Amino acid sequence: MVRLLKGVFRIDTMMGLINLEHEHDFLNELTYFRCGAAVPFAGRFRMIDFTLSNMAKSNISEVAIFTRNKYRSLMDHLGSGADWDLDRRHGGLFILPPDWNDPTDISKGDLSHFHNNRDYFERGKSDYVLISGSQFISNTVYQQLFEHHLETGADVTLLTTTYQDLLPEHNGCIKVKVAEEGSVASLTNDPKNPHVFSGVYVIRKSLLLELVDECIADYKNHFFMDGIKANLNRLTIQSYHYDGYSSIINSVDSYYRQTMALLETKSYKQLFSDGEHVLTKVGNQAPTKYSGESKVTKSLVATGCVIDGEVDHSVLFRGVKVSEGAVVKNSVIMQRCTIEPGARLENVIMDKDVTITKDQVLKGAKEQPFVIAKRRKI
Amino acid sequence: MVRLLKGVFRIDTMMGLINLEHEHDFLNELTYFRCGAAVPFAGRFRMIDFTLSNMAKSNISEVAIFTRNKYRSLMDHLGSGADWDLDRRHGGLFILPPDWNDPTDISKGDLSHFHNNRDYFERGKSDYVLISGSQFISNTVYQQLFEHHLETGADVTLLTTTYQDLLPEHNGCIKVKVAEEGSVASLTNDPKNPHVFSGVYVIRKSLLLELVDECIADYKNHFFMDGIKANLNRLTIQSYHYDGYSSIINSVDSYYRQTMALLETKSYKQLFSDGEHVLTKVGNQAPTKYSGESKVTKSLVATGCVIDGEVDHSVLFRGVKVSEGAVVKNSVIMQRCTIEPGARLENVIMDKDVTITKDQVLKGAKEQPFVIAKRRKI
Amino acid sequence: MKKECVTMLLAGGVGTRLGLLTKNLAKPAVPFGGRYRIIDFALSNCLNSRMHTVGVLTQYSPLELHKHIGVGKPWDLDRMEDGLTILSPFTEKDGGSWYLGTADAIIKNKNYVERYDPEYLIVISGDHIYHMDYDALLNHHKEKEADVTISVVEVPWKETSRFGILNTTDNLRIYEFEEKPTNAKSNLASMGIYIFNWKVLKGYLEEDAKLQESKHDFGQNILPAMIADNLQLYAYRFDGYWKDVGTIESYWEAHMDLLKEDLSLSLNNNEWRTYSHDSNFAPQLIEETAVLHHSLVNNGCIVSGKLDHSILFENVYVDEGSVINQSILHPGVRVGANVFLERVIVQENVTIPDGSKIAASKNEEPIVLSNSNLKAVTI
Amino acid sequence: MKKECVTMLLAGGVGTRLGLLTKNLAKPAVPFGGRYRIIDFALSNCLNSRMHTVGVLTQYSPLELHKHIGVGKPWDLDRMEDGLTILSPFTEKDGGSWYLGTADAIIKNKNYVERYDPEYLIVISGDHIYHMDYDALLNHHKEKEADVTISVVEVPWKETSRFGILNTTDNLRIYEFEEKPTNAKSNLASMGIYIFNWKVLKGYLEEDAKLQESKHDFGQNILPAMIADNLQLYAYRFDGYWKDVGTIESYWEAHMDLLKEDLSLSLNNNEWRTYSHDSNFAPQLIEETAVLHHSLVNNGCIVSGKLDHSILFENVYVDEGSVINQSILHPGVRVGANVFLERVIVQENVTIPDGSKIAASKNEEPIVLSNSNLKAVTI
Repeated sequence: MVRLLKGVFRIDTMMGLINLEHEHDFLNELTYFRCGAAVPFAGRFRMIDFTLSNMAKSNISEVAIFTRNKYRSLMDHLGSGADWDLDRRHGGLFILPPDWNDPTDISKGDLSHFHNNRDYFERGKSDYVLISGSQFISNTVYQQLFEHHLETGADVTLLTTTYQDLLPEHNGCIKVKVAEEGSVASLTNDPKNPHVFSGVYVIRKSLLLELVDECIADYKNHFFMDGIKANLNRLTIQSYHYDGYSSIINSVDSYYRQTMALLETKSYKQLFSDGEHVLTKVGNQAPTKYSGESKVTKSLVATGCVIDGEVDHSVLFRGVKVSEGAVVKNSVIMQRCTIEPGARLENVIMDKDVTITKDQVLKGAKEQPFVIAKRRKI
Repeated sequence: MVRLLKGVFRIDTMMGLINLEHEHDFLNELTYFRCGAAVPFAGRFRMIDFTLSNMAKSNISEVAIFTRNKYRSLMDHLGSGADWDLDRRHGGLFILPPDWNDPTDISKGDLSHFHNNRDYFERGKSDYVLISGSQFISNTVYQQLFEHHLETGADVTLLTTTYQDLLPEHNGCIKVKVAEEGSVASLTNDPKNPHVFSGVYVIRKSLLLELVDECIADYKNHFFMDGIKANLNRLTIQSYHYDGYSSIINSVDSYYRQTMALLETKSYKQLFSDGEHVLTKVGNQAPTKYSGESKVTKSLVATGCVIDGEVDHSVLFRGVKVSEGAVVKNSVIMQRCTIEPGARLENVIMDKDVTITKDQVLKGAKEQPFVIAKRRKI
Repeated sequence: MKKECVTMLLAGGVGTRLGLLTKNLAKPAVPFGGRYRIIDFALSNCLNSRMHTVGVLTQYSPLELHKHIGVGKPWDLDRMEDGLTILSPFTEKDGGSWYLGTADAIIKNKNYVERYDPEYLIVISGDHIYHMDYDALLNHHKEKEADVTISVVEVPWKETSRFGILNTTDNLRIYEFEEKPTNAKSNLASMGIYIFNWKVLKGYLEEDAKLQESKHDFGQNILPAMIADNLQLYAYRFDGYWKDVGTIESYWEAHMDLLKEDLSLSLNNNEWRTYSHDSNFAPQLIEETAVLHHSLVNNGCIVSGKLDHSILFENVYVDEGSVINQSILHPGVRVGANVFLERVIVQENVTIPDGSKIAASKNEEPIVLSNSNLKAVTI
Repeated sequence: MKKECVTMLLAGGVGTRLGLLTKNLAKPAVPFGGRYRIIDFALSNCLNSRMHTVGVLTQYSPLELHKHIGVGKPWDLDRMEDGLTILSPFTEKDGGSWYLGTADAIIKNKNYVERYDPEYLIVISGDHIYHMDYDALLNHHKEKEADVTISVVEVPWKETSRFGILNTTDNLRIYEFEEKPTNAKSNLASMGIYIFNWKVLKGYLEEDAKLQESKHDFGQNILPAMIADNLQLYAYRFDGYWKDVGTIESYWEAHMDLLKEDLSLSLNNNEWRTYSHDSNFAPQLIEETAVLHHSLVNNGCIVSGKLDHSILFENVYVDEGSVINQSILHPGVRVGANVFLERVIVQENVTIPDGSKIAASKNEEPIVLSNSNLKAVTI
């Protein structure tokens, strides 16, 4: 039993699984060479940091990641997991790229990850699995979700949230209709339902493996759709409502919008409440240096920047240089970009190591920011 | 300049590269699910440990590994590189699986690794690259090879050794004919030449990248054959002779022979000279326990074993259990195998987690040991 | 950052009664069991009990000990928010002083403890051999709503005079503590493992610190004062294997215990593993002429002789014709040919020449062999 | 395992002249430069100079310092064979004593040094701000075939009376050492960075340890004795930026230096990076109303006010209408609205209420602000 004396839940009986299989490479030029989970976000993080930090801060001590393509930069970012306190003798971080060689394998989609990593799941000591993608951005811990799951005795518990203002990015999400006491009545794509499934859910490991086997035997290719949603009547599925700050990012549009949203002090303080909650790869940048000529307003600025020019309503990642007379507006500028004197950028998303030469002018639209691939000199 | 005051060579200007691209999966059942470099060897190591330890002990602080298939167990084994003191802020260990997405890529063979990791090589600060495979087993440091390379001013320097008794495994190797002062006159497959190229060589990084470009432009697929051997006349190629203990393992036959060779005290002391030279993944096994009934002779035994039976001329990896009345002869028994009471094994190579049931008898031939895949119960 | 429970591991003892074994080495750093050091047992208990906030109090000859512990990696105690912290003596604005007793060592590190604002403080010692779940102990403490819980073990009645004996009521409430009583009323001996409610303990420690004549020791000062004040002290019965290896005889005995088939403490217990640093020596080479019975042997050993009831740490050679009985050979020992050892503890890197005979008889204390006494003890 | 060179980093100083800054903190652990601690400069120099065997000598209030250093991971000093070792005071069989002086601290750790059997010993200090290649210093030492090499820096002639001054011949051989001379013959000041031939040094240290009246200090005892014996002592000129941040004034000055455009020491120098622990705060949020000039700002800050010539460590908030001039705000400081600060050093987690005015005039020492003196210094 996981319930011990006096309401102490042993969250170390639950492992984390970040399943990237069915996430699209949504960010055009920025996802040519990296998966969405590895896209830089919010000035110093990568998309996956939020989910991974939530798991780490929940005292989940073992996390596995399913990934199929473009995972090199993800691996570079995550390293041994030490920066998330996940380089452990017991548990730790397991990145599971598709390196398998079973000629009899008939599994498809994310089911092939489960199938080919069956040993891994069977060997582990966890009784429960918390499954998540990387596109739900939030700052939380999963203790209460887990307790809710145990208390209701459900087969599966989904983390849901409500967006009063429905945005285009919510169209791609599964909407939840809840019956009495949190029990899930239906899972649809109803564009008007504001109750959104976050992609985070808890399931007993033995049930997970059972459903995986059924799906594979039936030539299915999507564990959640085919194993859970399709069995809505057979399984008892609970929802747990999360009401903290969150956003969903699955397109250039939502990436840009949700980035800019963080310039609002209230959103910033909500997403980054609790000080050092969101963990990321350790850097070694000096504090950002503002010269006598700098003019910076309403912006998010990482360390290692040197700012001599003007920056407004923008996000600067680590080590960006904005030279004298340069102007950056409504833009996202990634690591180690250099904006030379007199250049002007507006509504631009710029991947890392780009140099914008003297007096260059680039301007995208708010509805369609101009995305520039890495290591260019323009 | 790398030569400093008073003959101090700065080996930190050289990086290591372990190129597994052209190594065969030579060990039948044992390489169905892992590459040759990850095959367990000598009771507690993996093949790659020898090369990697030589690099680490030479104070080479950055090592990259080219791997294409079946690298999962290699990744598990190497982890962050901490066990080889290679988890560094500067340099460290880089495992480079084939995760690349360049539609214009025309490179083949190991050249596609070089091509797709060009950024990586260009970013690094090393001036020289020491390239090796994983099949040359030795205990050495590369300082003198590097000094020789610098002193002779050669373009490429090959590490060679001489086997007075030529064995089948040497047939697959390149043989070296040396002219005056170590200069390489020819590289052939002459079956009678005892001077064998170890697969280890040093080259200037800028020249390496130049030759890579030439090879790719010419639709070649093997860097050493097409970039170096084919340019024997154009390049100045030196040899550096290594005369310590070594062996080459590229077949079941040579694996078994070279394992058994280590039961000779002299070979054992030579390969494992210098105490803790050969580094490997940290384990946590208790010392091996010999009961009142045990009878062990001429064998190599790792920790964590519990021995109640008889073991002769055999190698036991970590955590093997030999029960009362069981007999193990001329065999290699990998991690966590259990030999139940009364079972008899002779000339067997057994992968990990195998259970041999009570009174079972298995016998291979010395010339053809019986290889058993992992996790069986027989 | 608040933590429910902080563990303080006392590792500063001089270990005088271990003689040569602790000449330049803190007692918790003494090699044990073929690959461990004594402190590994307490640290592994912390890992296995999920006690993640551990202060290790050191003072005596700590160089090897600190090197061994590092940031606690083998015990998963290298953690971002808490993990392992070494607490050596230090000076402050008004000077400093050494740790004067077990209680003094804790109160001098009040700042460390209060950083975590804990409810409970567990005090354990770095020189006992045992497997114990401190979490179960903590649960017992909570269930009893105790101020203090002391872990106890039953000892044979005839040995009670060697221990601190706790007299309890039927429900294990402690009403008396007797240090080495001649006529014991109970055979429950204190294991030196305590759980305190931190707030309660802090008050007593601060009072005790003011007392000039106090030894600042838990057993002698703090616990008696608490019993006198009628606090809720409870005993927790531990029924596994437990050994204080404070003398050469008990150090040797504990090793012989490890060789028993039916010992409740097993180094091969996968549910309760004992962690330590791993060496990088090759597997042991057992030669044609070797005979090994009832023995533990570690990596890097080359054995051509005969072992019986003996323990070889890493990198020990035993040449042909030698007979090693009931002996413990520390790392790097070289035993020549035709040597006879019985009841001998050989220290690190000692080389024993061919033909040497060194033996302690059954009634004697086992011999600790170092380069300094090698000639003197050879028969 | 033999190493050519062992580095001993002196980090035990009390830093009395830093007042409140070192009240509960060793001087090397004092925050510096917006994200560092003072000791990071010496440790980063070790990394960048490839000095891999480093003993860090600590004694005074080391809890934060030890936590910061750990096993040296940020400086790549977590190494198997050598790396970083913290050397705190300890006891031995015959008791123990505190480190009495710089020389005493070294000889008490003779066992540590001799484990590596080094040719050379580098002694550096944990409380200076500079970028220096110790390897170049070592090469100079070898070229001169010196017994001792002392790194020196030219200071303005009018300030010579504040330094230890070395008088040298034209080829930099040292023939005299004057502590704070009134009429200096040279303006070459010792930086407190020494290379010794270990064997030579060991002899002097052992002799010095016997002298009751010695201060056991390099500058006062060891070096004068060596000069008197006519050993080969050479000076090595260092011409980069170097600052001893031993007083509040100099600590503040060093920060203002960091804001200069043309300073030879740059925190953004990719060829000579300064390493430290990284925090996990979000990027700084610069609000609509913010004005930032000549300032350094770290992660987690929210700035709505006006900064000029100021340095914000991580997680500092400056509310609207506030003006911060020539000030240094340590981690977690909260500045309310309409506050005015000039020449103030605000310590960790201090909250400054709306409308406060705190300023030191140009001739005064900058004010160090803590919760204890907040009310007293508000104008």
